[in-house]
Amino acid sequence: MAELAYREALRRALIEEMDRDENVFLMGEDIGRYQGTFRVTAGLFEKYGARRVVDTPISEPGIVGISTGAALMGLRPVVEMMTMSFSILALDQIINHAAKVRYMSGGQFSVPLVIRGPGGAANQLSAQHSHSMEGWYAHVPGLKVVAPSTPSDAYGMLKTAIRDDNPVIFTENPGLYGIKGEVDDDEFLVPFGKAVVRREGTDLSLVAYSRMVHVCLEAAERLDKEDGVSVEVVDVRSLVPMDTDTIFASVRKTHRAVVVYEDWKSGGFGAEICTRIQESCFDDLDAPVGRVGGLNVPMPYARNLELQCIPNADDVVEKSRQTLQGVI
Amino acid sequence: MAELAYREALRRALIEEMDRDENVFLMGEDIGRYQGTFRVTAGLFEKYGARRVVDTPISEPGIVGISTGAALMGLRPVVEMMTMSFSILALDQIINHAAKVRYMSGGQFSVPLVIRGPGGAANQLSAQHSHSMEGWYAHVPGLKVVAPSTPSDAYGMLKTAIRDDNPVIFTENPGLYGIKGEVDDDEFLVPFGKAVVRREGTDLSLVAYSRMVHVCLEAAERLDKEDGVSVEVVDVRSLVPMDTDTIFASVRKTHRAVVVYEDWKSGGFGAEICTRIQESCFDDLDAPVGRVGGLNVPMPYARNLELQCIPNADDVVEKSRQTLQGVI
Amino acid sequence: MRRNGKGASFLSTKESKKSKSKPSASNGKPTRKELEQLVEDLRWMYRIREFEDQSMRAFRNGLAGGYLHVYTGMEAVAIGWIGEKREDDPVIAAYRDHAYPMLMGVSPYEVMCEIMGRRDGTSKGKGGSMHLYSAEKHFFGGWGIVGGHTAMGAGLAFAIKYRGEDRVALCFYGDGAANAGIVYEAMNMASLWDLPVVFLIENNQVAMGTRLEYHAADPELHKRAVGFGIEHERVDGMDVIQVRKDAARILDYVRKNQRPYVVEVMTYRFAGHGAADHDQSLYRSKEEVEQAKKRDPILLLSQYLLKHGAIEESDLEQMQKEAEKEMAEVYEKASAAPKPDPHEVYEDVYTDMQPEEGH
Amino acid sequence: MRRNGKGASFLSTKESKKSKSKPSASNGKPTRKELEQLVEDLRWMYRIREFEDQSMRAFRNGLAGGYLHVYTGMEAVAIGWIGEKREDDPVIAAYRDHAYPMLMGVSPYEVMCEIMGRRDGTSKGKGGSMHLYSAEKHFFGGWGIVGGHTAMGAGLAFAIKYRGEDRVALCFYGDGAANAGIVYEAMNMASLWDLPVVFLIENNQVAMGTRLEYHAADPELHKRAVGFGIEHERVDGMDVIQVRKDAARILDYVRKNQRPYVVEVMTYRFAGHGAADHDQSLYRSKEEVEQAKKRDPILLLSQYLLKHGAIEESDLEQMQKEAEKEMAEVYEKASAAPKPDPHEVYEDVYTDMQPEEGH
Ligand SMILES: Cc1ncc(C[n+]2csc(CCOP(=O)(O)OP(=O)(O)O)c2C)c(N)n1
Ligand SMILES: Cc1ncc(C[n+]2csc(CCOP(=O)(O)OP(=O)(O)O)c2C)c(N)n1
Ligand SMILES: [Mg+2]
Ligand SMILES: [Mg+2]
Repeated sequence: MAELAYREALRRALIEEMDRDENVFLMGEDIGRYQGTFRVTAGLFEKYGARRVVDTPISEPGIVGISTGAALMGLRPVVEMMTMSFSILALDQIINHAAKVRYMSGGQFSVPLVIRGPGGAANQLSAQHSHSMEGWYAHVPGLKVVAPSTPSDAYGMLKTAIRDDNPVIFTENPGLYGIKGEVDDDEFLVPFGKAVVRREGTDLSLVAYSRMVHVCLEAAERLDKEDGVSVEVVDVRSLVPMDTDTIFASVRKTHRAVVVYEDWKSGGFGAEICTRIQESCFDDLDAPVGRVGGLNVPMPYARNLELQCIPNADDVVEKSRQTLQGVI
Repeated sequence: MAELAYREALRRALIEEMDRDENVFLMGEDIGRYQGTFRVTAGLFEKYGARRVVDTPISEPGIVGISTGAALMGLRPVVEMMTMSFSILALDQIINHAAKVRYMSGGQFSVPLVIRGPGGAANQLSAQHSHSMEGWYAHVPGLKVVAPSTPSDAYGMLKTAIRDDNPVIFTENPGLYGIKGEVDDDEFLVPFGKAVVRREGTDLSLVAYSRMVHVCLEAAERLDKEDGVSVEVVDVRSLVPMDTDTIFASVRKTHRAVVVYEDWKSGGFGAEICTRIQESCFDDLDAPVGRVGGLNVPMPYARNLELQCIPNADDVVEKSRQTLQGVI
Repeated sequence: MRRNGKGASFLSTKESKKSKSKPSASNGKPTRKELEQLVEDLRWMYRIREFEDQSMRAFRNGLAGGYLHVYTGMEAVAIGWIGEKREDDPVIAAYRDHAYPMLMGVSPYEVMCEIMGRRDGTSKGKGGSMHLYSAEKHFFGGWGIVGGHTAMGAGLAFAIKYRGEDRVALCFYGDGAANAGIVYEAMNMASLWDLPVVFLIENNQVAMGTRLEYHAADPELHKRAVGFGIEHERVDGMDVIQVRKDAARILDYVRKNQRPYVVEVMTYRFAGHGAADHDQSLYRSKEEVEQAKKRDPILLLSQYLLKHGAIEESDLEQMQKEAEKEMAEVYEKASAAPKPDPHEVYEDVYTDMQPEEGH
Repeated sequence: MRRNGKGASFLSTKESKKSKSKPSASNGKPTRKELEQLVEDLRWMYRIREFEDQSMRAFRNGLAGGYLHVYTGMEAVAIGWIGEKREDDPVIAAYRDHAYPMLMGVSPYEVMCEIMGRRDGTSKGKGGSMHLYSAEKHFFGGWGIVGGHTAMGAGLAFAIKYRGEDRVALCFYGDGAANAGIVYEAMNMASLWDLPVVFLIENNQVAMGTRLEYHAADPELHKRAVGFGIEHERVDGMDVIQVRKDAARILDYVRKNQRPYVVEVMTYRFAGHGAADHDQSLYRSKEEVEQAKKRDPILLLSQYLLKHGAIEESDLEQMQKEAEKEMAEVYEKASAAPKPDPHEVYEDVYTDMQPEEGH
């Protein structure tokens, strides 16, 4: 068992998959000679050369288009978006081309394409660079969408993504790259569509993915200490396919749920999760499904305002207390 | 009181606003010499000339960018997207530029821009041309989003949109252009942020916008006749700002709600409406908030499959009956 | 308003003046083998034209819906280029796509089924007229977003180069599509990375209802390759003999040099933009169409073949009749073919799972 | 892999050879008025450079965050072009945007406040380093999406033309941005509609960590205007005297002819890409930077002014000191300025309403 940072776990997955399959190649801005903005691809240009680690011009639509074309021919491109915010420029290529060709061709073609990169806010990147995109992608049939929260999942799910024959949106988060965790030395895969309970509890279910899982764990800890309530934390991990069974089982046990996501609150994918919970667990619920999302504003630059916008443990604790009314 | 088709009502609004304000101009593909794909701009090129009715190349990102630049200088562009599906190419310009410059400039600039066009499926346009985009836009702070269902609202809300100092996404629907309705001969505006009850009822609230309002009215009629239940239909009209008061008041009266939208079911904006209803009306609800959305597949071409995908009155009746269990 | 551009030049033999291939037809005596191939080309022209008439009929009769765009008038382009490419050279195109897959070996029946939304269609009825595909025959679609497929075209070539294969990717797009920004991203990367792709502009001088001179600052669209260091030229697309020469030369260049190429093929559509284009007078005169029809590819080719004694007048009638009959049968058979089953709606979204079901 | 492009040519006086303006400095005796203006230019160079040093200091000290890109080395471009444009000619630019608003009349204090996220900032602290704006001074930002603002640049010119105003829009963007497809959509429309806009490529020969030769098929980026029928050229951006001449000539051309223009201004950034660019050796050698510094705009201009007796050595030191002092004070004052109030987070999303509040 080695302790790896999230970025190192991703890098290990890339190396193993590139070694395993000659069809796997990397493409993106500054990923090669410059080693990658978040250094996920550090050293890979030197290791695999310009053929398999392709530095591109700043042309997101073109990059995704070229990758999709290559995938239609059977290659397995892994595209890095320097930040997921830039994938907005390529949305037409992603959702209208890569995600649809299988259906439009009646199953003749598949697009084994991975698009990965950090989604969400970092430190004062301001309005144009802080988007959470996973909710939009999860809305689009034909895409799979995952958002691992730990180094081990980052490793195992990236390998699964690369082996998947469908386009996969693989969302990382700037705040996760540095976090460390145990990753088994033996090769393993983490399947899509399986949520995991990160912390067991009986009074309330916190449902989250990506970095917000850590925020929820912190909130759960505090609620335990300060309010004596037992909080369960469900890490959704994979938005499409989504393991609603695990989420519903948790809610049926605790009778209360709060869904937490970093994206703008209104219309975020958390609303879909809330809706599914109340659709399926209505009779089990003792309180409305609560949610905590990012403030509905373009991300401001000033650090104090920015911190206001991104959900933190305080926000989760507060909403949890509301949802637990009567219990505490 | 004249009876006007939806497209004629839009056209009347354009003419009045262009006559009223020299800063208003139209831009889009084939809107001028070719009279507009859905003929909303018929005759306007002849009336106002190439300066104010601008035929463009097929360059959606560029068109929105140029319009936004012109809006920053104080002009009031009304951009037609031949279909809202093509606005995906311009999403970065819309959500990352037009929608954010006010915030990023600390309120120095405003973008009085209207982007209008048909969203949703028509008749076998297949996967790349049948998108409902309003949910994505409604997710983005800085945009206003409206989706009128009647000629009168189309007229009054388009005028409001053109006079609004913020970017407005004005969603029409291919199936609405031909429908007729009374439009007052005297000029009037329909304000944003006011929902309207299209049909009163006591047992169930159907909540919808755009063409789905008509589907709901048909379903309500049938539920009345076939099941003897009294169904209320709320036309949301304006997604941002959204008049949740009217929606909640209806639900508090009927204790049951079904939200209906044409967009893909999973992650559609209807999920946001469901979530808000259960957040605010939990104790008033006698059943989970139901919803009816489009099937989660790229739009198929074959007419029989396509009809399967688009929600119709049968689907709404069926979901309503489920939601009314115990009542009927 | 435009200053620098020349007006949209009309179709004439002059168009091919710039071609670096030797002018055809007039010079040299064709071999028998050449003539045989050209007779085949003529047969194809009739077949495609008849097929398109039947596809329009399907639309009029409510058997096809959506947007339906026929290739009538432009036949020489696809026949010449697909005729000269190698079997495994991949092709990608826009929505005016009925001709390509047929020329590549897909049966007219399968194409017509797709247009009618039938289970026997190339995409099992899910794609429709705009979204034809054949993985087996190396036809990569069939795309509806104007310009959207051009980067994928470069991507096909990327894969060819990655694997060191001896193939050339052919990417067809329209004059209107040439205004989509992604085309220039694709050109830059294709040139930067030496991708063997032909960007083939089918310049029929109009984009839906907007004429070339109102949508392109300089109507010589091939010149847009200059800034990306790509070879480029404008050639004729009505005389299939000339088209074949240019195609052979350019495909050869790309194959040998492993470099992209931008070729602007001047052509004309005799039909409306799509089946729903009801008023062509909004963008062109009857005279313009008549003028263009003087260079109808069928006319040019049949005159040539008659002149060289490869066919007789009666053969023309015969070919036309055969094509009519064949395509009428295709129409009948396709219109009797089964529609997709309801459960198929959830299939082919993913390779290995289904999306969440239900409304 | 590239075949046709020339290697990224290095900065040298040769670069300006193509300029259609007469070469400067060497020929003709400057008037006193000209010299006075050039002394002012030199003062601005020092001020900008000092300002940038302070902005980097703010970043190092945790008073600024995010991405912060300094203009060091490129001063002559903005000074020359903004110096020659008219006051009400609008300007739009990318994220490396500290210099423009200051040159247009925004106080360094307001800019520094914005960089530090303070309420006195140009955007009340909401925009930050990349998103400076001044409606009053006609500065339209300050944009972070590479290439994203270029169509808006054409849009500024669209409004000018629509209203029949006598203004020219100036749109600055980088060599990396020249690969964004939207640029070519904007060029096509600007040419088609005769919009008075200058597309000004600040070619500093690198995009973040990717050198020109790895991102552009042909490193002569101005040539990309050819296909759109737009006048274009490559000029020097280090010698401010030459920059002013070219700027005056080109702005005059655009104003008179009501036509767009593409000008590629060759320059160099002495600093890293952004404050977080820790290893420049990944894309350039120390020698390359040293070589470029031989044409440091401050050096070139001060040599010229010394030669013409407009200043003495001691003036240089004096100017430098003054700039240092001024910007150190700006830093101190800004770092003591108040931060935005929490309630401001909901303001300025819309002109007339607030978004839904709360988490
Ligand atoms: C991005 C996008 N914008 C607009 C359309 C609508 N549209 C379909 S075809 C067409 C004209 C395209 O013209 P051209 O590229 O010249 O091809 P042609 O139809 O002449 O073969 C337009 C505007 C579209 N499908 N996609
Ligand atoms: C669409 C987009 N892709 C990527 C980035 C990340 N990025 C920021 S600056 C930059 C390099 C731009 O280089 P250039 O245009 O030459 O400007 P310079 O920094 O040299 O002034 C990159 C890749 C971005 N901001 N936007
Ligand atoms: Mg055309
Ligand atoms: Mg640069």
